[in-house]
Amino acid sequence: MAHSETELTISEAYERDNDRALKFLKPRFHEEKFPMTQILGYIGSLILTFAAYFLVINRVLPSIALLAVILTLAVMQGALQLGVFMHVREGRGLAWQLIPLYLVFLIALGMVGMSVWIMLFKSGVS
Amino acid sequence: MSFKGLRKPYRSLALAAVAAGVVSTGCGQQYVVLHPVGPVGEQELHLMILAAIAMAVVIVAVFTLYFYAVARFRDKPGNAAPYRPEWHGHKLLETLWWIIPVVLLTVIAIPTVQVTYALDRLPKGKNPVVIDVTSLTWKWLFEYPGQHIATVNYLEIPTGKPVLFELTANSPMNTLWIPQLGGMEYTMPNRVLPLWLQADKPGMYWGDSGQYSGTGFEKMFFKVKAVSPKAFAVWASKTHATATPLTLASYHQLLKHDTMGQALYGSYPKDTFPSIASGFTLNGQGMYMTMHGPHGSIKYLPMSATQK
Amino acid sequence: MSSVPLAEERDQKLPVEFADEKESINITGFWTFLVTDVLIFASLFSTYAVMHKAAALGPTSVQLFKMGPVMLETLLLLTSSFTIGLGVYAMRRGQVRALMLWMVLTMLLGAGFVSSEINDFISFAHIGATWHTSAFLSAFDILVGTHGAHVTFGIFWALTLLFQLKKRGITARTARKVYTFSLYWHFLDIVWIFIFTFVYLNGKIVP
Amino acid sequence: MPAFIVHLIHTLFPKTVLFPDILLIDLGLVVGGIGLFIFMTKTHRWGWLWREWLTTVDHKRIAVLYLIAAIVMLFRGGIDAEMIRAQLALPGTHFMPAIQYDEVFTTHGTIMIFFMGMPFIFALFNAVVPLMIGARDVAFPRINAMSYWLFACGAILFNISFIIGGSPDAGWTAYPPYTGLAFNPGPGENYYFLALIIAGIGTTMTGINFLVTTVRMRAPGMTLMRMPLFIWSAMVTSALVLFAFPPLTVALAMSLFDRLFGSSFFTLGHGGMPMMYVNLFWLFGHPEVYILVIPLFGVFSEVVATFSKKQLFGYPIMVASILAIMFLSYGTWVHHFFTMGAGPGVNVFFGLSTMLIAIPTGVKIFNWIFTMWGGRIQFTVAMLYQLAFIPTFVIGGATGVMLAAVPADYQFHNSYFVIAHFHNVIIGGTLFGLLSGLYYWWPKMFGSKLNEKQGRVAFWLFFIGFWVTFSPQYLLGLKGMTRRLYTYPAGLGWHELNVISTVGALIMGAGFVALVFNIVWTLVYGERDLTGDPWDGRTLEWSLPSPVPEYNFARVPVVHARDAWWDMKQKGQSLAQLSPEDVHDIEMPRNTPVPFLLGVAFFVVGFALTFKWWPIAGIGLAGVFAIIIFSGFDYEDHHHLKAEVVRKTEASLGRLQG
Ligand code: HEA
Ligand code: HEA
Ligand code: CUA
Ligand SMILES: [Cu+2]
Repeated sequence: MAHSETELTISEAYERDNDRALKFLKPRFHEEKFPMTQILGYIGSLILTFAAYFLVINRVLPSIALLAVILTLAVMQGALQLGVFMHVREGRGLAWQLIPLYLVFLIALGMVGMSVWIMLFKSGVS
Repeated sequence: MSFKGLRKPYRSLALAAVAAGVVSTGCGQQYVVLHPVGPVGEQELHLMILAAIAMAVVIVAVFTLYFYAVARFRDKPGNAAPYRPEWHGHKLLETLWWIIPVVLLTVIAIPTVQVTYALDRLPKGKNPVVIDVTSLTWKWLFEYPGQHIATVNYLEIPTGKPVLFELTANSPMNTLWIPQLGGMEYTMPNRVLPLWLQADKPGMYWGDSGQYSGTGFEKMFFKVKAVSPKAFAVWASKTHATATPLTLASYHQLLKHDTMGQALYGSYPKDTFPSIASGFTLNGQGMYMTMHGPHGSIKYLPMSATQK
Repeated sequence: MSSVPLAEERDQKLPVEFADEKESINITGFWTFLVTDVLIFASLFSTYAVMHKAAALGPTSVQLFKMGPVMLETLLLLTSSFTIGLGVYAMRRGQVRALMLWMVLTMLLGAGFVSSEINDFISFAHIGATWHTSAFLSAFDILVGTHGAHVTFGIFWALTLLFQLKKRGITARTARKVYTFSLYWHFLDIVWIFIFTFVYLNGKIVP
Repeated sequence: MPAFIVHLIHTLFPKTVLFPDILLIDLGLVVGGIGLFIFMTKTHRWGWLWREWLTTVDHKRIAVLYLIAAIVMLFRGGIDAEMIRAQLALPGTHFMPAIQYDEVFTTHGTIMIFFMGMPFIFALFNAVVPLMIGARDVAFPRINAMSYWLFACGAILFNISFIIGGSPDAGWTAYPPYTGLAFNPGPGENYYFLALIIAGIGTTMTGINFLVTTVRMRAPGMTLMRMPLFIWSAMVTSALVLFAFPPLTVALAMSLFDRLFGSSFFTLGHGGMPMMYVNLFWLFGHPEVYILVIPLFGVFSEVVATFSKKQLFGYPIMVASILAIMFLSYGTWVHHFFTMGAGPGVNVFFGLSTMLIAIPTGVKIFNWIFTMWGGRIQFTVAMLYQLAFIPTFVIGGATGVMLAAVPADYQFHNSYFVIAHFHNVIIGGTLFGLLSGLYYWWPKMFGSKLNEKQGRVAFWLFFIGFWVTFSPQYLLGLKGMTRRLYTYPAGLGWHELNVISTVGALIMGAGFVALVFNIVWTLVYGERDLTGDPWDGRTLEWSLPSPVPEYNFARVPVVHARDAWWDMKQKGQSLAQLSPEDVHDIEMPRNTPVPFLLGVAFFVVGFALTFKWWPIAGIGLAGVFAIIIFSGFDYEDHHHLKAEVVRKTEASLGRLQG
């Protein structure tokens, strides 16, 4: 079995897959004649970034709300990069990377949030 | 290999363990954790016993099933027990062993929550004796801000009164542990953590550090003498009057990496304990003050600061 | 062995980097590696979150951060993410030269980012703000520095890929390598966005 | 003598490595090393060693390498344990100096966890995971070899600290600020951090490798719910490794930077926060203890089904519980520092989440018991370890739940109660599981069964020794004995129990001797097993001849049921009868020196950084990068095994028709 340079059809790739139950891992491919998605993605990423910047510089909201808003913008930006540029839903057979990714985002969030919570020493005889 | 062969070591082991426990101690008083002399240790003990009983239930249940299965389903010629190689599930049973542990754990969990919160508060209406504890390599410095005295590796406390330890370290981390009074708490540099304990019976107890902190660590045992409040006041004022003061120079002597015996000091320099540290808020019953410092950090003024 | 695929999937082609089964396994492997890297950064973020007020006697975030260079760096990195995205697009259509061009552009933008960042660090050092100064600066330096080191590594990686592309053109194997590189690069972009938000912008919010 | 040589000798051989026992060991090493060298040269084995072992990428050989390392490390860690017990047997003894005691318990814990437990687990993974899923190798054979050599380099680095420069002495948890330069100026802690970082990188790569292997390389038809439980456990363990090691690496690196480069993460001054280290360490540490036990849950699931001659009971629930354990294990880490004053809210949250873990674990215990229920239990040694595991682990788990009751832990923390708890789960779960797996799969790895009679002797010594050693320690905990204590005063009532414990440790030591004897005896006199399926097994690895040929499966099997091989046997099918047309060329990974050299380069970096020899560290680092770049340009990493060769091999094993 040499490294074939030929392109496989998806159905052939599917033939090797045997976990039909995991429908949500089914890959999605997306082809275009012109890289419109990429360009829109780029513009979107710039907008998200500068929006966050101007919100902070002009201090439009109280601190906590502001932090929440810019973090939301950052999350949106991350999702955009993953979806547009990283083709996160693509794969051969099944897009297995999705499961570790969902998990790791959960764990990362828990890690940062809980660490802050733990290290606040929010207690005492109060 | 037979059932008896498997079970015997257990039986003899259990016997050996019990025998060892009885023979070795003479007086079980040496099981310090099981003989608390104050409310903190008592509450902790009650929880332990509760948990131990729940766990005993688990262990008995599992062992019964286990020994029965091992005894009955041996692969020996002529075993009449049913052989069902394809039996691979049973809805009811499987649900059962999700549910039973949940019930048992709830039984432990509820008092766990209650006691955890309860121990985080000083009992109402009782003025505690405050002791500022600094762990050093490898010794304990105890400062009594209310009595203006200090000791090394020796504690004297009044009975029937909560004692509030304010813990910090000028060394690697340690924990302050006086098993008969109750559980331990870490001492950490740059932090002040609270711990309250109480002795209800006068007597001689011992304390120790639970957290390894270097080669002299095993020398951090200290004696704890609980006496009546009156006797305590007498001891404090006598010490204040007669013992040599702890000077800054002698404090720096203490910072050396070394071990030492007990010592008493008639007074001590104020700056040897962080009067303000970020971290804990101990403002129950208005006895403790918190302030918000720069950068939103919490400044904590221990009671000693307000008393002066 | 497996059931019949859905009708609409049947005619689609797999892109070149997935064409070979073994190479596609490498891509799954690389995603898995990124997962560990996410947690490396999550640990660094946790540390920063906990320590960012521990400025001791050193400068605080409000005093230290200058938004000008940071915005420049952000712009450079976002653009480089775009260019490598176009590179992969070109690769999938089999255009080697375009791919190499986009990669060179990406590397240059990355180099611009790194040099601006090094410049920042030097200017901090000049006012005595090194990671010895305080826990806050230690946490800041290691977070931003780890990201910067990743970017630097990425630039050299891209360089080795250019040689391989030149020699071998786009094959299942080189395509897979370029694809994993692009994943890496976009991932660094995401991390930077969080540094930008959580460190720099947040450093301006919190008094 | 030039001054720098004097200085060098003082750095490399300070007083702490000049204790008589260490000098004796030095002597033994030198003599043994010279002997080995002469032997290898006389018998012309260097080439063989290089070609067959140092450059191999075959998962079955890497398994053997891991196994050897793990057993050697069990010996080293065990000797440490015996030294601990010798020192603690009586009050006020000075069997060894305090500094050496501190080093010994540190190396004992670290070695047992990182350099015995983990490699032993990876040995089992490498030995059987590809065989069980019907694959020809792991997903990334070359990375697999790299993982091994990085681990080996970390292990060697850690172990030479004993004879060069001085061992780490801050416990296996290495809490700052005690690890800081102010309290710990020697090279010991550098060794610790560097060795664990390097080995940790290797471990992380193993995690990636086995996750992708189990996800992507399964034989056709082996759906998720048809995977053997050992494969599930390998998958979940790999995921745990991926998610757990990054925080450790970060925590270690920051401590290292504090020591080497003057940063201020966990220092006394400059606003350092030692507790953040503790937080990160246990973020890793708690998942780690499940990394150490989940694979063995997998082993036990295979062993119990095989030797009860019965399907595993409640397979779907077993899977669900293993996943539940994985999730929950990320949310419990604070139970290792309830007494650090994070507040009642935090403590209660983590106390309850810890208790929750008992539920899925218990489900597994019951399912194992009910697998035996209605079966026919064969008391092989592998099964004996499984039978010993259940009660031992349940008691250890139960004491764990007692620790999780927060206020109770205020009293238990850092006492011998904790020591007893975790040896109870770690020996009852991990060590017994490893030995069970060793006896179970040994015929697959080496082609002959380990002698059962001798195995039984070793088993009983281990089992009885275990209880004699560790049950007194619960009582010691209740008597207030704290851990990591060099020596203790008489009069607290501790010493009788300590004597019993020490006797137990000697019994376990005898068990280890019996185990090694068993292995050596079998290697020399063992009877070759020709069936390939000595236990009448259920999973695919037993369909192959033992030892397994290089390419594993001449024809990749198609799976139709959960216990694939059992199913085939029931249907009268067999993989042993291949028709020649079924055999095609096979693509195999090519041997390569890259992983070995990478290990060497990392070793140079690690050793040089330990002593802050910057230029040498720089050279090592350059070597690392050079090797990585080189392997990027290397496209010749596989070769084709001709169908003819495969046919010949299969025919010689009597598995080819015609
Ligand atoms: C293989 C390793 C392993 C395993 C599996 C476990 C399993 C568990 N551990 Fe253990 N633990 C360690 C290794 C391990 N531990 C180590 C090494 C340390 C010390 C580290 C150090 O400080 O050096 C430690 C320390 C430790 C502590 C900290 C103590 C302290 O320092 O103060 C705690 C506290 O909660 C704890 C709890 C638990 C619990 C609740 C489980 C549970 O997962 C157990 C679950 C199992 C059961 C409960 C039994 C079976 C269940 C049933 C039969 C069902 C019915 C049960 C109930 C209803 C309860 N462990
Ligand atoms: C997988 C993990 C593992 C394993 C298998 C063991 C195995 C053993 N451990 Fe382990 N132990 C730990 C992990 C483990 N330990 C950890 C993590 C710590 C915490 C460290 C810290 O605090 O930082 C610890 C701490 C620890 C202590 C506490 C030290 C202290 O706090 O001061 C003690 C004390 O009794 C102890 C004893 C033993 C014994 C007797 C064994 C026995 O099972 C060993 C059995 C012996 C052998 C397997 C081989 C021996 C071979 C020979 C001796 C050759 C023959 C010679 C003769 C017969 C004399 N261990
Ligand atoms: Cu005597 Cu209790
Ligand atoms: Cu734990």
